Amino acid sequence: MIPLSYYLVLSGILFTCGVLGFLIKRNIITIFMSIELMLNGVNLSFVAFAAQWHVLGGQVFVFFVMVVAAAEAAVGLAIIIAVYRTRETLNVDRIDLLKL
Amino acid sequence: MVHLILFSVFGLICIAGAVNLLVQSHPINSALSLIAVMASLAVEYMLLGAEFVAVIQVIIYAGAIMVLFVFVIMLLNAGQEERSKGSRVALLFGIPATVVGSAIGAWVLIEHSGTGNVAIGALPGPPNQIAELLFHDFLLPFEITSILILIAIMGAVVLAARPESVQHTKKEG
Amino acid sequence: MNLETFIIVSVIKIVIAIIVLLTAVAYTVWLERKVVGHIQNRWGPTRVGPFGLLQPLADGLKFIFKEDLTPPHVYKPLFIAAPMIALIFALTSISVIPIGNWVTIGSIHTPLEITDVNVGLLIVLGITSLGVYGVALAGWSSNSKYSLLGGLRASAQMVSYEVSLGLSLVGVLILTGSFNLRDIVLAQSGTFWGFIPRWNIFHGLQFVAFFVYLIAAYAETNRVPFDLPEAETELVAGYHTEYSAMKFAMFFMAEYANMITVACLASLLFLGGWNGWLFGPAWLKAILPVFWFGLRVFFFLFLYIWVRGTLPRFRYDQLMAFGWKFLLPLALANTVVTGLVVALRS
Amino acid sequence: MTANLHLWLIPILPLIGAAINGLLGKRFSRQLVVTVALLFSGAAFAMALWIAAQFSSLSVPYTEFLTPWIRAGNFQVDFSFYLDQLSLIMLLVVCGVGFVIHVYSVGYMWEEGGFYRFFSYLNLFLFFMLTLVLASNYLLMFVGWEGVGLASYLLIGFWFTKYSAASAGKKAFIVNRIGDFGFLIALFLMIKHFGSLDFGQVFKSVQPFSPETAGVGLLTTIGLLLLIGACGKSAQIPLYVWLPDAMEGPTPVSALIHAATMVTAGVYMISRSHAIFERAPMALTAVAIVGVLTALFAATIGICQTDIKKVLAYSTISQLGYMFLACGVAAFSAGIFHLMTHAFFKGLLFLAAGSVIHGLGGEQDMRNMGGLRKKIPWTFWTMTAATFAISGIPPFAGFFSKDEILWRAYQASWAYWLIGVFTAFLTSFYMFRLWFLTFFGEYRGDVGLPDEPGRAAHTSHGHGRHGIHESPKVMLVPLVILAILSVAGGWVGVSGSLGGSDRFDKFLGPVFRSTALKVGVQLLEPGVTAPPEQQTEGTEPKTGHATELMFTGISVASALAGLFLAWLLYLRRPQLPERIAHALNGFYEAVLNKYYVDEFYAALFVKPLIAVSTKVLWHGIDQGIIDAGVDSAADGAREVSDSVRHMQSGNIRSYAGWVALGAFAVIAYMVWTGVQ
Repeated sequence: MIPLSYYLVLSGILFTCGVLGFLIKRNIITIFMSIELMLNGVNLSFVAFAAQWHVLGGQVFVFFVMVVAAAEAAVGLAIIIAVYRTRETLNVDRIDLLKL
Repeated sequence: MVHLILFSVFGLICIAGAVNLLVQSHPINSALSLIAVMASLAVEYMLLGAEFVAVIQVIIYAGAIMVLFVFVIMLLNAGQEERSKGSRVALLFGIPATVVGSAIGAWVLIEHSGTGNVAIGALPGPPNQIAELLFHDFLLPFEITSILILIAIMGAVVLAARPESVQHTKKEG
Repeated sequence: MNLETFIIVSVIKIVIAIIVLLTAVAYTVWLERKVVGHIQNRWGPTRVGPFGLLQPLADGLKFIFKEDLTPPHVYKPLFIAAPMIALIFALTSISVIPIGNWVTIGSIHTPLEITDVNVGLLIVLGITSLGVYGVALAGWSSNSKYSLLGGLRASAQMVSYEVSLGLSLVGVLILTGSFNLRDIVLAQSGTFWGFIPRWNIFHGLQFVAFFVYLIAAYAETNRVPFDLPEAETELVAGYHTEYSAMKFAMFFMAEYANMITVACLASLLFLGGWNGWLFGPAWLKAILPVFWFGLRVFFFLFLYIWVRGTLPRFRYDQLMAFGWKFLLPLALANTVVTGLVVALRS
Repeated sequence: MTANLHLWLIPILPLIGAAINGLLGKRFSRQLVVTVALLFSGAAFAMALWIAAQFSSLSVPYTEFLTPWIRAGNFQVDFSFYLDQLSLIMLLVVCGVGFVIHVYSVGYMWEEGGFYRFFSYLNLFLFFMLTLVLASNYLLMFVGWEGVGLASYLLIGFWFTKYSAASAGKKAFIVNRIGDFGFLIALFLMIKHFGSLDFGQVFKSVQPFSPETAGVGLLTTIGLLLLIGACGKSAQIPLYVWLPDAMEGPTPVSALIHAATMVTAGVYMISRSHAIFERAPMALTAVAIVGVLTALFAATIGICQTDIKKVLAYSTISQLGYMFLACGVAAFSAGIFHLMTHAFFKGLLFLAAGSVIHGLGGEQDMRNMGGLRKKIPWTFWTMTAATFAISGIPPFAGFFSKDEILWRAYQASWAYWLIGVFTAFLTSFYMFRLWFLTFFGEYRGDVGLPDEPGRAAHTSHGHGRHGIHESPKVMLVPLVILAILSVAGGWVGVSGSLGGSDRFDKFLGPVFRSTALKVGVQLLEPGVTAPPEQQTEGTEPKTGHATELMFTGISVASALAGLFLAWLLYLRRPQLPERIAHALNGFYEAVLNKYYVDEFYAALFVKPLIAVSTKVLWHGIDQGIIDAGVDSAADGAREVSDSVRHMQSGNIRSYAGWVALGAFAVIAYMVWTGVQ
């Protein structure tokens, strides 16, 4: 028996790490990964709350998050590839023009 | 007791992985540490009893999404990320802010999130019940997400497909 | 059963499992060399021990004593980690595979597997899906064209065929309504109309699923005719071009371990697991199921080798087209039809 | 209850015709267009006749509820039609004359461009006019009211390539708006105070009111406003100015809309709402005064006009003045009677004039006519009938109605009667002037001259090429029909004094008696008091037949005097008029220029209006406020974005930083509130 808040804190930390990664990383792919990290943190809190209140809905929601994450990954990575083809770089600081 | 031990062990692995993701300058390392995070998260789910979610987490996140990431990293042969002027600022302001923010958040959570305790396997999420939810209560969202996936697939194909001209040059070259 | 005994028992089981598995791996290699030899009208290993039975041992020694060289310009940490990852996941996946019913030794009542999980099947799938990383990272980290191409091919191929693999199992899952491998096996005990064993392969359309599963499994394990990641003629040795000595051995073992896992899974899911003819005294009754199970696994391994000795290799685009345009639709169709039948019957 | 009459069909039929011609007519052959137009208008006429045939067996007033239109709280307006003696007569007049004129226009417009357009508009007009007549509430009536305005606008401006025609159309439309404004206010007042616009309910709620002799009360206000509306539509002072210009339209239009039917809508409306007027003596007086003044005024102008259609236009105005006078002295049935007869002979006059113009290839100036008696005999004879009718010479139709009106007017006040008689004299004078100038003497015009711009409309005619000719049958038949009507049309209402029995009056009796006063009204002129029933329609005045006959004699005499004077001036001594004109020079000038009313209006209303809208609305409000506001908004936006746009560096991480900052702020706030 451990307090729910531990799980929440863990998920919070993961989420913050994700945010931080988004802020300080310069490689698009890494930034993208930090987004996934945030999602994971959120998922954890979902499951934890589901466990506390005995509502399976929380777990179901995790599936939806995963599905969305998968879709996002597919499209996002495709975009990254396309960007890399035109820009020859993955550094977001270099990719600040909509049009070359 | 066991619960606390397992929780803290894998929780620490999680945090370590997350931090590693930040400090590593090479995307592939970040990817691997993220995989570690996900795997240990799966264990945390197991602890909460959500075994199905845990396995799906491993299969989808670790087994599919991250494979995509690694694959792309390999494809683009992404190297070390180089410093640039913006980064210093982000480091200077971002890290303290987030640390403080998370600290406050943690404190608030611990102090004010009531006295909810969860035991090992608090809520077993057997697949059939989850299926029940997915295909009855959440049917519409389910279908919508399926359409979303379809669109995502097409979008990915369109985006990643090489432009015609490039292909021609390829053929000639 | 209290925590300590549980831990002890688990450790014992793990040790046993690993030993058994590694031996099996070693002798699968031996078997392969023998069989392929005979298929190609030669003798295979004969020198070391009777019928070259000690050959695997010799090989092992050779690998150990070989110089373990890491080429320059490789990305070291991953170069070292990759084979371990591959082997670890290959070995882990065996942990939820039951080889027999529950047994009671003294006061300990335990299943004949490392742990009995409700979602065992999914766990196996998940871990095998993680196996990709070993290959991919190896290919990428060893910083060489052949390896990179091999790695890319391997990961692409594995990701693609995982889908068909997973979908091919859905039919079985629908029929038995459980992810628990033990339940699945138990559901296959008995017979249809008294003489056909009640195996899933004979159950409705599942022979289609079996066919799909088999092919997808071959692709998953990078075996002929899908062994493009290590296609000698084009990529030297694919992702483990740069590897030597024990690291190479790890990949090798990982591959065969995967073969065995897949074979176990196939026999559990489609050929009725350890169900079989029980006779004789109690101890024999206790042993027989394991024997029947081993027999099925052996059959599958033999099939692997046989195929390898017979078939040529696919071209890469053919491989992809086959996977996405033929296997996947087939698996989907099987899923839909089975689901419909079950739904209509209930 | 009586059988369903399907009244709604009567308006709808012409609408269908209009729709067919308007939408598809472009592709139709002229014959087909004609067939459609005549078919539908004729069908409406047929239905009207059918209804008239079984009218006696009906329980009137007969209302036909079609479908609810507006429901707001307990205020409700329906699409429902209303039939009683009054609307029956209007129905017959409109359909009959309308149909006849349809036939006539076939011949008249045959060579014109936009043939289908013309007939589509004509049918449209019929639709609206019938709606107006059959409406069972003021709002539906107003729909018809506006609709006929629209139709008249379209038809006046039928030759829209001609500037004068287009502007005349606009003028008519705008002037009508002024009247409609009054009408609308009246409707609002009714809604406010009676909570309904349905005739029946309004009159019922009017019942308890006692006549507002002292001061201007609600009913008086409503009455006056309605009067304004009527003035607009029926071209009464001060809003008559549009009618003469309206003569720019094709002649059949002038006949149908601006003589026979539409312009009488005002009269119809006033007599429809007689219940209100009866209780608002001042409003009635106003009506009477407007009417009588208009009559005199227009008549005087009519004398000096040289354009044949203009003469007729002014005579129309003055005749309408007569009708208003009748309404004003509460002799509604007399007004309606005159309305009917007037529809016949004025329609005929216009058609005949049209026939003349047609024959002369677009010539409209009487000074270029003359001696056409022999050349176009049919036209001549029908015109003669009409002229005698309008001049009020017995036994033609006009005589009876006008005599009735004058008699009633006298009972109200001798002043009305005096002006009325003088106007009658003027009327007969200018009518015979027209008659003599057109048909007698020798021909003064030169046929074959290239048409002048003024008649550009008829250039397509090409009649100027070959000489004066009688119009085709299709035009003559309507002339004859109307001639017969304008000869005999008056006999339905021979007044008792002439040995008749006021059938018309009695027929209309129920309508006007139904809501009549229980108590007698003080007479409009102080001093003279009359027994109650004298005001109510249908009862014979106490003053004996002898006096009435005497007055009749006087009016006839005045008419004959007019005839004689006209003969003297324009046939016997054609040079005399010039001398007279010289004699009273200024006055003549004034009259010739219609008393400069148009110029006066232009100076008083139009120019200031234009000036104000230019200075205030355009330069002031539109440019100064609206445009300025928009511009300054744009400038402000530019200013702000200039300062803010540096945030948009395109650097994703800076964006992310801002987002994170905002999220952090929000979370901090929520946490803080949560902790409190």
